[in-house]
Amino acid sequence: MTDTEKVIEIQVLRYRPEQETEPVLQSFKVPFTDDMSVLQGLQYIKDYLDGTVSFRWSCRMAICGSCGMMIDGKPKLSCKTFLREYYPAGLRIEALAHMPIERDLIVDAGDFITKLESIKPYIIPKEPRTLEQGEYLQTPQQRDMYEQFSSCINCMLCYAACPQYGLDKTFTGPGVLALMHRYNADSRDGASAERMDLGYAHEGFWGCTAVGYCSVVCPKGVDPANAINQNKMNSAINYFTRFVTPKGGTK
Amino acid sequence: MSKRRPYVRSMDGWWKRDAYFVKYMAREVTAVFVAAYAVVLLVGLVRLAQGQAAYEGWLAALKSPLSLVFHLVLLATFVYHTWSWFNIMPKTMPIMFVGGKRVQPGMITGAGLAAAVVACLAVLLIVRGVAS
Amino acid sequence: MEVYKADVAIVGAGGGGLRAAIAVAEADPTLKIALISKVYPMRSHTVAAEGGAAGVTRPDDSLEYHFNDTVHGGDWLCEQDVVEYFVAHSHEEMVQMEHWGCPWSRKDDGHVNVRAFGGMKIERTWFAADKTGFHMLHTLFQTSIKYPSIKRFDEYFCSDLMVEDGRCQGVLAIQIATGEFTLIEAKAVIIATGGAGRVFRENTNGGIVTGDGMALAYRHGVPLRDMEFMQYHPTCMPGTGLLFTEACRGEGGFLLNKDGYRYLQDYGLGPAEPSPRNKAMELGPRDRLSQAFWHEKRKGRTVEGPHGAVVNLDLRHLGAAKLHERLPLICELAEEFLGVDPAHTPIPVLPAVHYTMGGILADGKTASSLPGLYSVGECSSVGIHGANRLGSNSLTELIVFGKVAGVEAAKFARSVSISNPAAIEKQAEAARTRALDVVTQSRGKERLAVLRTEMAQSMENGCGIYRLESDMQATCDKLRELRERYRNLKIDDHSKVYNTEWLLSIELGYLLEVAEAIVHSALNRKESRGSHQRLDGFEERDDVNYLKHSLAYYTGDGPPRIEYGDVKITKSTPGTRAYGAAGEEAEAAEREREGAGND
Amino acid sequence: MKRSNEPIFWSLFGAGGMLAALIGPALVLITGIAVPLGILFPADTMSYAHMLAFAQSWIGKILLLAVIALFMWHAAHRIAILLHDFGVHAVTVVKVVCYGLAFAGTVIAAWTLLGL
Repeated sequence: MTDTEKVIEIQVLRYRPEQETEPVLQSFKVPFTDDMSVLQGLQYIKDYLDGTVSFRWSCRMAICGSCGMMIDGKPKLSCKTFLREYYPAGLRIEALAHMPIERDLIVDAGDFITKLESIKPYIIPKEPRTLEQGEYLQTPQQRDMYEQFSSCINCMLCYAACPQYGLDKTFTGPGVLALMHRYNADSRDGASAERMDLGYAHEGFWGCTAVGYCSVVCPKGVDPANAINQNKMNSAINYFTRFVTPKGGTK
Repeated sequence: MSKRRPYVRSMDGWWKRDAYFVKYMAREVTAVFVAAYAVVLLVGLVRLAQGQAAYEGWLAALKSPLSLVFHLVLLATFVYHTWSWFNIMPKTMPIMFVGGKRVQPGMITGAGLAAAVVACLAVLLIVRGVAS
Repeated sequence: MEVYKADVAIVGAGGGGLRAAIAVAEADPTLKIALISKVYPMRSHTVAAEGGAAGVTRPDDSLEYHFNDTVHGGDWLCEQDVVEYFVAHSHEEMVQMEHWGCPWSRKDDGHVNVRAFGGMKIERTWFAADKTGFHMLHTLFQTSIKYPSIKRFDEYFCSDLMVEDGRCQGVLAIQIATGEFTLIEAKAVIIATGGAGRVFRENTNGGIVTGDGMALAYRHGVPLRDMEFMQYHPTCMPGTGLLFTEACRGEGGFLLNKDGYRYLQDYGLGPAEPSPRNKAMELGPRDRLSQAFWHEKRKGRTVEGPHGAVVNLDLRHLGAAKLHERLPLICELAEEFLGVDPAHTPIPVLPAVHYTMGGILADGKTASSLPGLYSVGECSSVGIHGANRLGSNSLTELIVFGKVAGVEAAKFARSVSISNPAAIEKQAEAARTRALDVVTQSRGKERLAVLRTEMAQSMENGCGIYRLESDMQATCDKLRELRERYRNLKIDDHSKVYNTEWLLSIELGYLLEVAEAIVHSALNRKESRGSHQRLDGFEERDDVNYLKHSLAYYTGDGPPRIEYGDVKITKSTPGTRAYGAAGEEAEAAEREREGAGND
Repeated sequence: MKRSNEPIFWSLFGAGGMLAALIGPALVLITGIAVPLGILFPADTMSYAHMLAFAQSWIGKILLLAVIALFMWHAAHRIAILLHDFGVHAVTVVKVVCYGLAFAGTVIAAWTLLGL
């Protein structure tokens, strides 16, 4: 360690179910350089200070979605948050809010995955096509209708930002509803009526109260609040017109 | 035997945890003031139906300092309601294209706020016009 | 111990594993598929692939061109029959991805757009902005949810293969959340665990890319083929090694030295023209570009940055609008990690380890030498990349051979039954003890991170862009020493729930063995070919002695045994690999020669 | 999944919110500040005669009912959510009380206006 190297205090919320009954803060002093991410700070701790500190990470470039955590109370990807922003005050790192802590900075993602699986997140084609017929035609503008919502990396920061999910776990939540909208808005897909069965329920779009923080914390510029709230209008129209339209909407 | 014991954190006082949540709750609380104003108007309407004396009692009450202060607070919360309403509006609209270009959220908010200013001015001018 | 009976077990749920799982499910919906991954599928490293996936698309392109580009690019160390199959099936698999919803970038008329890529004669790289791997992975993962026969074991860490009666009959996995073991019996096993880039210090790979599947197959006697060929990607972020996609150059980016000079023209890649020409300058193959960097550095013509020598990737002339449409992730990375806006400032870059060309020996149908064991993707050596992979061939490899692996494994699974469940369970018990021993026997004082760091540094020293016998020998010795010291680890964590330190220790075991296979294969190959370049008297390609695949065999505690296998040549005899103007001349000459032959 | 009947309340909430956002500040300024203070507007702007005439006209009836009722429905919906946000989980009770009050206000306003 050279004299010029700066040292920052990182407080980590520890929870080891085999040792602790509830989470406790543990403080570490970490030498750092200005280009070091919070993730690199945690790696330093694990490598050289305490090998028991546990967290998920992989790509280091904000695309795999593993390393979301609460950094000074804000949901962030630790790989693209930099230690220098917290110097000299230091920082506090906790597991993502609103989800059960499995261990240290690792949350139980099971609920998110179950919800993702529940919305039929795949193309159910409007008009089936064989491989020999080649690709579906889709103009750049048609692609723009859903592309943004397909950029979700499933990092769950939006769930940690959504108090409605925190208060009521039956709410499908921002990320998954944005993905539902992604498929509904895809010109190749023809199954929005099926998916909307969930969308029209309280567990769907109506569980949202337009807090909007999900869209603020999204590291990929997805706008889940928009995906959800623009569907409230559709749902309302469908609600009132379902008896007069020929198909009657969905149930 | 699994040693898993997922720890669920409390949601108590969640709205104090983040400035964003404080702002959200402030927006939601404006509803209390909207309700209060609706009640003031409803009382005025009922008094109007009860006759001139009753109605003028209501008018006089409006002139009390307490009522004036209360309405100043109401005005502030209504302005905040207007501001926050159009701020969240881009989230509630489908993605729109004008001339092949995506309409940006800031434009929707800006248009909404401009519409509110125009509508308020129109109301003020019409009321003034009709009254004089 | 919990036992799950599957028909096909797939280890790894990235692009290759997911595509294979879907293929099994479509081939026979009655087959039970166990899809095992140490991370949730969408965290797999396929997610980080940026530029695109190759498939012949344009009317002026042909399968023959794609074949030639691939084989020449691989310096003729490719299995040419497999390459033929690959190029012939690329396009339909890309269309399949489109039908499944992959948001490919489009032309105004609604057709899929293609972009230029290094070493490719015609534009044939399908792309979804610069997040192609991300979109392909999520499309495959979400599509896989459609199939009820796919049972996922998310966050299950594979600790061994079960081999009984001379064939692979399952895997042993640790449920990371509980630290408990599950034996997954399977009639066929597909390994799809990705590469081993983390054996090197500066690399583009995610933390999970630790050669797990390679080491598992290797320990059971399956050779690792062509492991000396590690790809250095020429444009990576200093310090972290993160990738700036080749598409930066495909879209027209320049590489400049400290004088602002497009130095690639000095290395047989010119002439320098203002807009990108296929197979020239910045669109040359990755091995050549990384080697040119090395020479520039030696000549003192690179820029000195805080993390050593760099050159500049100049995208300014593309303009902000195009950059944000075609390369949004690159803009994001440059801005957030380096504070550089590529529309106004060139990005400092250097070569870093990117891709493991070699892998588990597999035939053209992805079968290994161990019956019942298949492999696909970066962990596999099905034989299409040879000594140097062309950018955008690997994403396509995942889906073309993922499907093949699924179909073949399904076929095999239907033809056999589990032979001796009791013996397999006994074997699993033994494997469980071995895995637990990593922690319980760790009474030494060696720190995991120290061993890992020493390994990575030693690999960089010995198996860099250019290689010397003395350095390689030093790395061999170092790895032997590290394998010794690995027995004396000090593990802090003795708990069960999410004990990531335990898993990191097992991974280090995998890394060390794969690293040994790499450096010994390199030391034994006394020639220069593709990404394996020597400076100690073996500077030339030697087709007489080394137009051969190297095969590294596991020998337990000792160093690997290196053998050689033949290369399948069908229609392209080894010639000169030339790019730029020289490449065009060579092509013209070849056409003439063939024309003469036909007369 | 059970379809939510939220669209009914959400539509009323939205209409009231939009109305309040567009003209709410102007209304509060007129009825609560300017007229009581006798500034900006003629002294008799809200005189009994004026207001009675206004409330007896059809357009006046509609406008008054719209403002009072929609503001109430808007507020009722938000207050119901607010209570939920503060951790009051008796969802049905909260809804019955909030929407019940808005409904009562609407009926009183309508009844009064019809009687004028």
